[in-house]
Amino acid sequence: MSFKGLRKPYRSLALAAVAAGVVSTGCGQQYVVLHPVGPVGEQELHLMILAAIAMAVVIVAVFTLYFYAVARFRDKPGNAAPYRPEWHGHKLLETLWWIIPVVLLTVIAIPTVQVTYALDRLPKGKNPVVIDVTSLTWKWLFEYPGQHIATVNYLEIPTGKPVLFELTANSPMNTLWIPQLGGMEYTMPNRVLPLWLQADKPGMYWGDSGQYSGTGFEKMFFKVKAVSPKAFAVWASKTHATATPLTLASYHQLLKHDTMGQALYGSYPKDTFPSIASGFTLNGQGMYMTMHGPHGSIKYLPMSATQK
Amino acid sequence: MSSVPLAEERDQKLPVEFADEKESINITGFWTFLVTDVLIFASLFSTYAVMHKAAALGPTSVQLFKMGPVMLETLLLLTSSFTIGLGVYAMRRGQVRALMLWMVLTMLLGAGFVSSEINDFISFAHIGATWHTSAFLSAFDILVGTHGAHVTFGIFWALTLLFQLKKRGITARTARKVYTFSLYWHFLDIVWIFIFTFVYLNGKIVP
Amino acid sequence: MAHSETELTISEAYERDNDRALKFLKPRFHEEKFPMTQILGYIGSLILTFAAYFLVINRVLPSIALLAVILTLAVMQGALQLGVFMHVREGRGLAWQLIPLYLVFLIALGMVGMSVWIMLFKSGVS
Amino acid sequence: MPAFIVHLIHTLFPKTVLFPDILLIDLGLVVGGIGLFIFMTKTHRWGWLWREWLTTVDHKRIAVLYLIAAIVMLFRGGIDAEMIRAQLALPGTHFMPAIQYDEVFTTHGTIMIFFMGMPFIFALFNAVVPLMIGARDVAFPRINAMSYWLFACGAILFNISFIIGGSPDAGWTAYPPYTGLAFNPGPGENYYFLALIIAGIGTTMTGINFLVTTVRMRAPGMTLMRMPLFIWSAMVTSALVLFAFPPLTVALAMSLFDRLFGSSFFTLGHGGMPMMYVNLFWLFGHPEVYILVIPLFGVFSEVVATFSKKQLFGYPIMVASILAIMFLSYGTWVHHFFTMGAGPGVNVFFGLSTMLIAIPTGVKIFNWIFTMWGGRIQFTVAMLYQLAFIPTFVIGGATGVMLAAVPADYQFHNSYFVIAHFHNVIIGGTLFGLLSGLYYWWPKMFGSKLNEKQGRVAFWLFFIGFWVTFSPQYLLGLKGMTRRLYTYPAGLGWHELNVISTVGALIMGAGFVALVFNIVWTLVYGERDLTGDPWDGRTLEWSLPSPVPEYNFARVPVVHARDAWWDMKQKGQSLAQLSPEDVHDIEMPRNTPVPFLLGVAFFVVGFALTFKWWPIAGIGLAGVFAIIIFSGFDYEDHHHLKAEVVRKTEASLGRLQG
Ligand code: HEA
Ligand code: HEA
Ligand code: CUA
Ligand SMILES: [Cu+2]
Repeated sequence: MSFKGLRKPYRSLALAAVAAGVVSTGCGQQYVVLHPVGPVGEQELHLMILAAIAMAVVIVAVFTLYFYAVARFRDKPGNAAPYRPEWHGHKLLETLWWIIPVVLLTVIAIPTVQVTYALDRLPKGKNPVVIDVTSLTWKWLFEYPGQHIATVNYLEIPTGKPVLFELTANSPMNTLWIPQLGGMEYTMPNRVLPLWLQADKPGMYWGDSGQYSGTGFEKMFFKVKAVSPKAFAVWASKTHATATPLTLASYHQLLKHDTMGQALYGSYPKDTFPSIASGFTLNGQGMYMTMHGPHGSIKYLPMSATQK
Repeated sequence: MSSVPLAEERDQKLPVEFADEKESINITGFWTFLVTDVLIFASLFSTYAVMHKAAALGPTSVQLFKMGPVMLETLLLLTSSFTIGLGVYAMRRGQVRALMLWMVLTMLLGAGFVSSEINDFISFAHIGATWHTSAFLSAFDILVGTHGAHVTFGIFWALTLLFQLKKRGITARTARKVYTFSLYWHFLDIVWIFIFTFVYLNGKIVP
Repeated sequence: MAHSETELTISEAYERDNDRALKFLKPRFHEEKFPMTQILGYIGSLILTFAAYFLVINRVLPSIALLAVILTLAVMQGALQLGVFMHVREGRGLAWQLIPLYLVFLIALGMVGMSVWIMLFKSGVS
Repeated sequence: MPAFIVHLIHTLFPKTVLFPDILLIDLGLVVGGIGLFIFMTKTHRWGWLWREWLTTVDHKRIAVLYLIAAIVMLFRGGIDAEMIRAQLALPGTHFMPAIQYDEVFTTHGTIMIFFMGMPFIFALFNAVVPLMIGARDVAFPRINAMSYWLFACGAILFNISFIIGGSPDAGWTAYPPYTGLAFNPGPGENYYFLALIIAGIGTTMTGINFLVTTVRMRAPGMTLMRMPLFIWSAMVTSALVLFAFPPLTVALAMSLFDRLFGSSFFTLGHGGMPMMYVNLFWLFGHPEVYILVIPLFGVFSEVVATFSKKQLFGYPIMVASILAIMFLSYGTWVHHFFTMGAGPGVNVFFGLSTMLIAIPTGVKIFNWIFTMWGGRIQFTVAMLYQLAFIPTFVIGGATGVMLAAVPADYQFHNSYFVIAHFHNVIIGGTLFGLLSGLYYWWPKMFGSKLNEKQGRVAFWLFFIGFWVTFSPQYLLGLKGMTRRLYTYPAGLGWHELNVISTVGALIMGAGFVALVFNIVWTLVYGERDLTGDPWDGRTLEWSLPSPVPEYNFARVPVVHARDAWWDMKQKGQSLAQLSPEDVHDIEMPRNTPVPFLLGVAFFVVGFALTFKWWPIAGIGLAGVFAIIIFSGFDYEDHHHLKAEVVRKTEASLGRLQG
């Protein structure tokens, strides 16, 4: 077994991987995670790239040492490399490989902390569009408290504005994921979790649930249409005026364990989204209210409640 | 093979339960088991800590807990810990009868504890507070119930040990068994102290 | 090698031990003519328990401080049980149980504390 | 037909277990079972089976039992994997119904982790730990057998779900509330919880056993800093098991109670908190992945030193790093649910602690490389797996660190990027390590080397197959493909990569076939190794004849150096030359049916609870207690092997002077 024998598969594999990537996609646009269209996805992408570069450094370093060692110290007759069976330590080297990883990790760690905190805040001075999201088995219900409309498995959002998703579930857990806008967040029963995303370019994107929730789970894809704020307002008021309302009866229909296509509703009953849930406080910039309920729990009034 | 022991250690005797190498390994093993049990209870405590405000529509801790029986239970268990401690003391001096007596006393105190606890649970059930009612009660019941089940198991264990002691007297092996039982019992006492503090007393503090 | 009923001296037990570096695991045995330690231990345990009880019933402190105090008392009680009744420092050869015990207390504390911290959902866009 | 029989048939055989493929397997099982029965009866082997295997407490035999189970489970889990890949190869396929796909990925993950990885590791522990430390058995031989039978009972319980009643289908993580009765009324999840609880009890006992064994049973002179690294890894793994399994047991029990007894821990209503399950599960789950890899770090440390003909580089640091990994692995569990909104403080804390783990792991990687540096590397199959491990694991670890960068994980979570990451570390680390250990210690366990040529074929198939399968999955992750997806629409650009991945899985399947062929061929034609030390090994197990006699060491060795056996060989000493006076009576544990019966009783409890047959469950439980009480009264648990017998055995192996 020789050095070349060991290395060849790597070389061909690397080539195969690259080739596969290029050939299979035609347009790399399908690498949705690598082509974000909003600030959230962009920041996440930057971090990924940074981490990938740091990791590439690690991998190159390790592979160099590794291949060199394997090539040089084979047990073959006449190998001139030094043989030191009792060599068992080297202070400097050993300290070195505690230190180098620390340095590399610091490089990743600092922006990780910054971005994590940054993404936890809505950008200042921008009024978000609020969308109340309920995951159902196996469909998404989106309610627009500001526009008084609701949709199923379809999102329309304005560009250039943060969109605040308030997530809950009336079903097993799911995650709301629109890869081109940014990362995902869980929907959980008895909780309301926040997630903000933003699209800077108009276009058609897609979203999905990342958390398996049963046999119809793969039907939870939905389309996300980002349009200019004006067009969004037009669409919203048109929907409000023309689409059939979501009644309580039809809401209960939605609760059935089943899949369905898209739907638009001109209005929706108020109690279908928990107006108060213990858990999150979203009171940045005074837009959100928290109250202390009985037993010290935090009551959370989403913005929708204050707008009414 | 090994260096010379320190002078002051030289004359001391090992107690009977450590006399045999193999049996003493069993004692290390039992400590290790207790370590896992600590974490079982730690997991239950975590659950309780997280859920104890999730009373849903059921009663809260302040409404539910009665300190009278709890103090009685605490007293019983602390005393039983004392009696089994004396039992081990007697065992190390080779007094079988005294050991068995202390063990019987320990079992009785334990039985008193368990019956008082069962009584509590029944009275909770009467006002509709079962573990179906809320996450809080589920967490409470499983924490206290797991402890109670441990105590019950301990009582039966002690019973089997009594038979063995009667038949074989104090040997390296029976002594090791009694010793591990005592470890188990004291351990349950410690767990109870934390239940007492973290569940019952704390349940009275937090409004 | 039958199960010997004879008692070994500590030095003999030590002969089988070969980790002299682990001095802190060296067992300590403690013998008495009268079970005084046990009795004092019992009294101590009662005092600790009732102290906690009366502190809470009379609400001598604000909630958080009170909780901290009674938890401290509980920890003291645990240490007392371990030291007095469970002979935690005894063993043959080395008292190996000490290491897992230290570890497990650390982990248990971390488990409870962190779980509470995680499940508080202490965040959000705030 | 009486109504209850009809009802029984409907419960045991609902529609979901009547797919044609399952019926085919049923048929195969029945035919095979009858065949086996006839064979055993014809050749009068039942008594042999009972005496030599079912009641054994010998760690070397238990190792073989674990090994058989692990390889069978690798097969089962592998077939599941092939089915997953078949279903995913093309968009919009319905190779199997959705419900069956959900069951298949669930059983794949669960079996690979709990019923393949862990028993395989325990097989290695049982096979060599006592030999390496110069002991005659583990600390608690009877408990060791109990561990095995509880594990076996859990494994069987889990596997029969496939043909009776329906498999679990909530993923290997089984998050509520999907596991609740409201969404999952069948018996599948009951099977999952009960099987894992029972097997988990067995695993915990194994942890206790090996911790105490490594701590208390070492040969004189083997101080902590003279223990082989495999022993260190066994010790640390056992500690991890002890600390990790309790939260799992609690989480599983609470989910089970929600289903069986109507409690409200994780339910939708009554204030239930599903996320607490997630918290407890990963409190276990993250240490678990290190349980799955640390033993193999130990294997690699032995293998690399042996086949580089050189001392391990940086031994003290290797020890320090393994301890550091143990500590750190308890503080990272939230990285599996960064996206559950625990807040930036929590996320940052756990993100950083996760990254920290990379440091001690990296130290080990460098030390392995520098062990080869200045050595003479022999490319045996065991060493090939080690050589494949380093680059594979480094890449898997590096992608792990990318996942630990919190906001990046918002995008990666639950995507195929994660799938690729963990197969990268779990196959590159765990599976390759297990196979390396298998090839390395096989001669010690069975007395002959596995054929190296065939081994090489299997190796290359596994290695190449692995990269073909899983490198496309990183790209799929970047294309937004989420895990546990039954099927996907065309047009997202996913399907070419999926086809490649499926081809890779077939190559790995071929690798498995080659491996099994290799084993069977060696068992039939293998050449007996008479030296007991075919690799010119360094640690004490190689000082013994292969296979090892029942009592292991006729005379307990005294250790003077780190690589004890190597040291002895350098000094021209040998354990092979005993003088008859050195041999004394040996106390050995006696065989007992207790562990096996305990397993059976637990099986009855588990099966009955799955279908809520309370009276039968009660009987089983009574059986469990009866057996425990009985063994408490049993003082006849050992016997004395006479010195004469030992002398005779040693003489027949040519190891006795005079
Ligand atoms: C054997 C099993 C194993 C091992 C060893 C690891 C090791 C690591 N894992 Fe992995 N992981 C899994 C098995 C494993 N994992 C599984 C099964 C899952 C998914 C479970 C599920 O959801 O079903 C998972 C998921 C998982 C996630 C969650 C992803 C998600 O669901 O969103 C994360 C996130 O942080 C993560 C991180 C890591 C890290 C940082 C390491 C580190 O320990 C890696 C350390 C190693 C190295 C980094 C390489 C060597 C180091 C050097 C050469 C030194 C220099 C390096 C640097 C400077 C970085 N893993
Ligand atoms: C030790 C752990 C381990 C191992 C070794 C493997 C091995 C493999 N896994 Fe594993 N996998 C997991 C642990 C593991 N997996 C876990 C924990 C999950 C998560 C589950 C969940 O989401 O809950 C998962 C999920 C998972 C998925 C994602 C499913 C989904 O989310 O929908 C996929 C998809 O490709 C996959 C593929 C494979 C393949 C191809 C192999 C191959 O290595 C298998 C190789 C094959 C064999 C070893 C033997 C096969 C033998 C034959 C087939 C006989 C010969 C026949 C032919 C040649 C046809 N696995
Ligand atoms: Cu085309 Cu990117
Ligand atoms: Cu992890």
